[in-house]
Amino acid sequence: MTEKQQAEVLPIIAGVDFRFKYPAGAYMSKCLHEMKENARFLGIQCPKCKAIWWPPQVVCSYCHSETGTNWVELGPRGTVINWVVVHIPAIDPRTGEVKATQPPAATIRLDGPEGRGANWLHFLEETDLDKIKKGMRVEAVFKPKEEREGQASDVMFFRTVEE
Amino acid sequence: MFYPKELEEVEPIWEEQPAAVSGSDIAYDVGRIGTKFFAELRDNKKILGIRCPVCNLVYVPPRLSCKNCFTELKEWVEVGDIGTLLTYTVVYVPGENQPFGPPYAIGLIQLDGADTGLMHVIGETDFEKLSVGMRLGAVFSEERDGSIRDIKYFKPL
Amino acid sequence: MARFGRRVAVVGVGLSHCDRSRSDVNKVELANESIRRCLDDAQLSMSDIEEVMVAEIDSLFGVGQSQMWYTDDIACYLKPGVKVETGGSVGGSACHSAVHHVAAGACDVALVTATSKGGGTREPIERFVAGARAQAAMTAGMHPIWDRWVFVGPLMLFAFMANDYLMRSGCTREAIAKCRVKAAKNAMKNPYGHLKRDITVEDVLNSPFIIWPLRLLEFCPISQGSAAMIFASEEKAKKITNKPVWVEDIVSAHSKQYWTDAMVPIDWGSQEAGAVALWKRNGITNPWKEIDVFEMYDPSSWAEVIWMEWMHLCGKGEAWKLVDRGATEIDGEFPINPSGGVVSTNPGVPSTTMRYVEAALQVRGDAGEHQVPREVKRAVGHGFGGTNWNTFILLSKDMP
Amino acid sequence: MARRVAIVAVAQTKYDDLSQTNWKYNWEELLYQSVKPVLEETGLTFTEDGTGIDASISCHDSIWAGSPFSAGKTDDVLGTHFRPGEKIDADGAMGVTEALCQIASGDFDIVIVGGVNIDSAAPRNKVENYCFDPFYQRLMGLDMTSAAALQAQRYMYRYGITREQCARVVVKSRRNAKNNPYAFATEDLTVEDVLRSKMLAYPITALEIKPMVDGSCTMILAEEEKAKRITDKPIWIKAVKNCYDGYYLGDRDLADCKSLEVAAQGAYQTAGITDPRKEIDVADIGAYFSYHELLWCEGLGFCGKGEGGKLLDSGATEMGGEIPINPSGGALAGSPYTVEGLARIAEAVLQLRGEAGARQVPEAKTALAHATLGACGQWQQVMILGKEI
Repeated sequence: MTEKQQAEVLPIIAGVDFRFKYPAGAYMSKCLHEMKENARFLGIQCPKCKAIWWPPQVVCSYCHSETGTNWVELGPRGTVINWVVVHIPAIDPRTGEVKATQPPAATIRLDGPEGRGANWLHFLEETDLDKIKKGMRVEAVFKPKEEREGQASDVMFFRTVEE
Repeated sequence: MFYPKELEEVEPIWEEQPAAVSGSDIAYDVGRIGTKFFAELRDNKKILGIRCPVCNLVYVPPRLSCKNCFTELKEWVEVGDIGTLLTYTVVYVPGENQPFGPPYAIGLIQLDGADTGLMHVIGETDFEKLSVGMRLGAVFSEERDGSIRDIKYFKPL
Repeated sequence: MARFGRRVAVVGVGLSHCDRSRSDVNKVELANESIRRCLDDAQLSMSDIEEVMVAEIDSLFGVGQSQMWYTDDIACYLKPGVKVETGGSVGGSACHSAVHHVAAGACDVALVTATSKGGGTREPIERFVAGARAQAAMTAGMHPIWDRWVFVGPLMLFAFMANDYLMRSGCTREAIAKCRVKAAKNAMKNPYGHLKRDITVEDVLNSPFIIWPLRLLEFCPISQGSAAMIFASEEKAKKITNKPVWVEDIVSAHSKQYWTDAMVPIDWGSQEAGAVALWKRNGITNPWKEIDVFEMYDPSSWAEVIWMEWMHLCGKGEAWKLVDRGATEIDGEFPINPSGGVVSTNPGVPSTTMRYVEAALQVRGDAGEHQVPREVKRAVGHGFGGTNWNTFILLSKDMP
Repeated sequence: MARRVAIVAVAQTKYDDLSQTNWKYNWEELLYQSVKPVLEETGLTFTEDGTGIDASISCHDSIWAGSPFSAGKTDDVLGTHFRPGEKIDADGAMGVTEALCQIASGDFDIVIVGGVNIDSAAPRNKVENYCFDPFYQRLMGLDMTSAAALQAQRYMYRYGITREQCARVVVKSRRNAKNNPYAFATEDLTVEDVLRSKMLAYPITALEIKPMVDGSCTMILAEEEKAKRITDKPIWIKAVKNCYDGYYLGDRDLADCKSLEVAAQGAYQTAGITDPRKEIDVADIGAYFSYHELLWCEGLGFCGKGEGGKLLDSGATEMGGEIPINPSGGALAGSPYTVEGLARIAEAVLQLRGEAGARQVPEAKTALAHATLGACGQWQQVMILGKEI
């Protein structure tokens, strides 16, 4: 057989379009319900090392103690620790939808008891980079109650507040 | 009840999402060996195998490396489009990437001149009449785009 | 005596050609390419391999239980094997598995294979939004309900990291750009490098933001490629090669599932925990003086600079000054990433294996043009992946 | 192996279908249900000074979890934060082998291995289709069930195994599972029930495949000295060997299970076993499909080639028989993917400890735990466990 040049063969399309059901679990479900119903942030604090887990989880990552039901209320205000601005189109892996732009994302230390943790990655309302500062005070802005669906996105963004 | 009561009794929240975008509509490069195999199938309705000179085996589908002796394979051979059924099944439930709606039969067909079986669909057949050892011949698709489905199915001879 | 029950050495390494697209091969053929080179390097045949460790991230690369498909092409037919998945550090975790198996006496010769062959495309490759897709695919590794909707892949993590460092250390952007230029210079000397561009500090500083404050040139490319390594027991190693590279120690340090804390980022604790364990266990009091080459998994130049501090290679806030004065150049006091690093070549799965391969080559003195101009007695390879999982290997010329 | 290693504690959740409760637990919460009991039983904690658990291995098939780096979800409950970790992306039984090697190498003394899966969260046949190569096999619409059907057909053709014999495996499994508090499928079945259930891919019916369940299994392994201190019932791993067969189904004669033969012979040799049927007291084997048990018995050398059906008919594999197989009920009574092989090892440990309750095989001293993965049993692992060193 001659080794003649073959016409191109395109890559084979053989995708599998599968969707999974991702459970939030008991701890996160409780916290999401609290956000949905009462617009309240319910974190959990490690009874031993006092680390605050947001979202709440079954054991403390640091000392492996059970967190039990040591709930603590966090927020709704917090302090901006760090922030970034996405300049590229981002694909939402939940839907495959391309988000051309999105507001600045920030890590926010929610108000609450002393202890490491209680940080949340969320969006800021403020889009002017010059106005975003470390230590800036912000407050969570919830969707109207009837639009809340028990998701982290029930909080639309954090709004700058003067104190 | 493993967890505290208030947690065990909370109404569970779950969300359905795609597993990962990269896996959902991906195209896979066939490589130069696959290109030769699929192009020959598409352009000339020929099925190629590749021979290991050390083990003296003809592999269909062709591959780069002999799994027994790790020899890099280069010797292309044309195999027949007629072969013997090694095993088969009839699939009754719907699934992903099925070439036909269920029920349909698939089997491993050892083509004349090959030492391995090729996985493919068995068409134009009464499921009751299928039997291991029967002879089957390839039916090629009218429109071929360079994939294993350029063979439409194998039919009993 | 060594840390392990039996001594283990690297006796062979192999890398494939790396490029944005390797459409001339399919995934398993790509794995085969580096394995052939690795077997050649060790002058072994397939039958000498007793076990094969597969590194792969199935959800990113389009085939589930991929060890099954690999089997025929990775010299694993009718042999035992292990398959690990630890994100980007997986190529290192697989090496650790090989070291454990050899040291335990489960086998004498173990092969590690790591391959990345992301999805091809029917569109012209330059029109394909590969970057956004890759980030989205990795974002899928974040918590589906809590994190996926807000996260933009590891890119976002490194952007947070950069902003934090800018605020904290008073570093200049030029210093970080210099780190990127250093990587580019080294990659040009490396035949297995992917991005080989002669870039300047100005090029880096003028490149567009992808996620502010991270610029395009400060982040790694998407590559396709593979890497392989062979580990052997002392007895076998001495027979196979006259230049065995001894595994003095391996360390892994993983981290919790949510990344928010890491992005604060007060918390590069697993880099710190892993490195400190490595230094302490091996009596290294001053790594800057006692390690000759460091191959770090640097998806971004920022990571390289920041992690230098967290790995106790220098004091807090000092790394950028060291980089600025060229201390980490190939001929500097403490060469980091003479291979060009991940920021020049990032196939993902094999990236950590490539770090380990480079460390081994440097110890052997076989790195060619990118060999550091000094005697290399001890080298460290580092891997990073998943939700901040880290692996380290300490290789040495002298038998431990 | 350079050091002796024992399993010092095992725990499993009750295997159940979480979709019935709208998935009330997530991965870590499900896994923690088996992590907590082993920590409590041994009194061990996660430490860095060598007094407790040194390292963790998470077994988690990322395909079934539906995301990359999926093992991260188990990091917290397995105590991996800032500590050594390894993630096995295959059956949990491979994770136990990995832990064994980590300890035997001298790197660690005590290692925890955990595996978890929520099968019911994933569309099974789609996930399985994704496991086939995208060029030749995936586009034929294969899943593990239709691949298994090809193997079953070939096996029946070559050796005259009957569908009734295959169905009887399911009946036996469910009967044994009645005595297993962790099992899911325990209802009484007849051979007719099995054969008359919905045909999925001829000759495999809906009752001949493993049911869809969720759960987790965790165990702790330790080196000799520490094992003896931790428990008075350490179960020693005498040998383990795994093996891969070739990938393409058409390359193999599916009526054989070559990789299992290699794995079994390797394990027997290390453990000094010459007559497995006599020397092994109980075997828990990974049978995802009814015919698996018959074919695997041949590969394991419990009978000659083609005699799997006869072995079953003779009653030798029943409880009280010469070599009781799957007293737990095995996967056909319900084990999630990934956890499958771990659950087999857990059952072997319980049998050897004499803690298997109503399904206890009297005076079991040597047990075999088998695991398999991949289409038509491409990957096979055989582990021999013993009560005495």
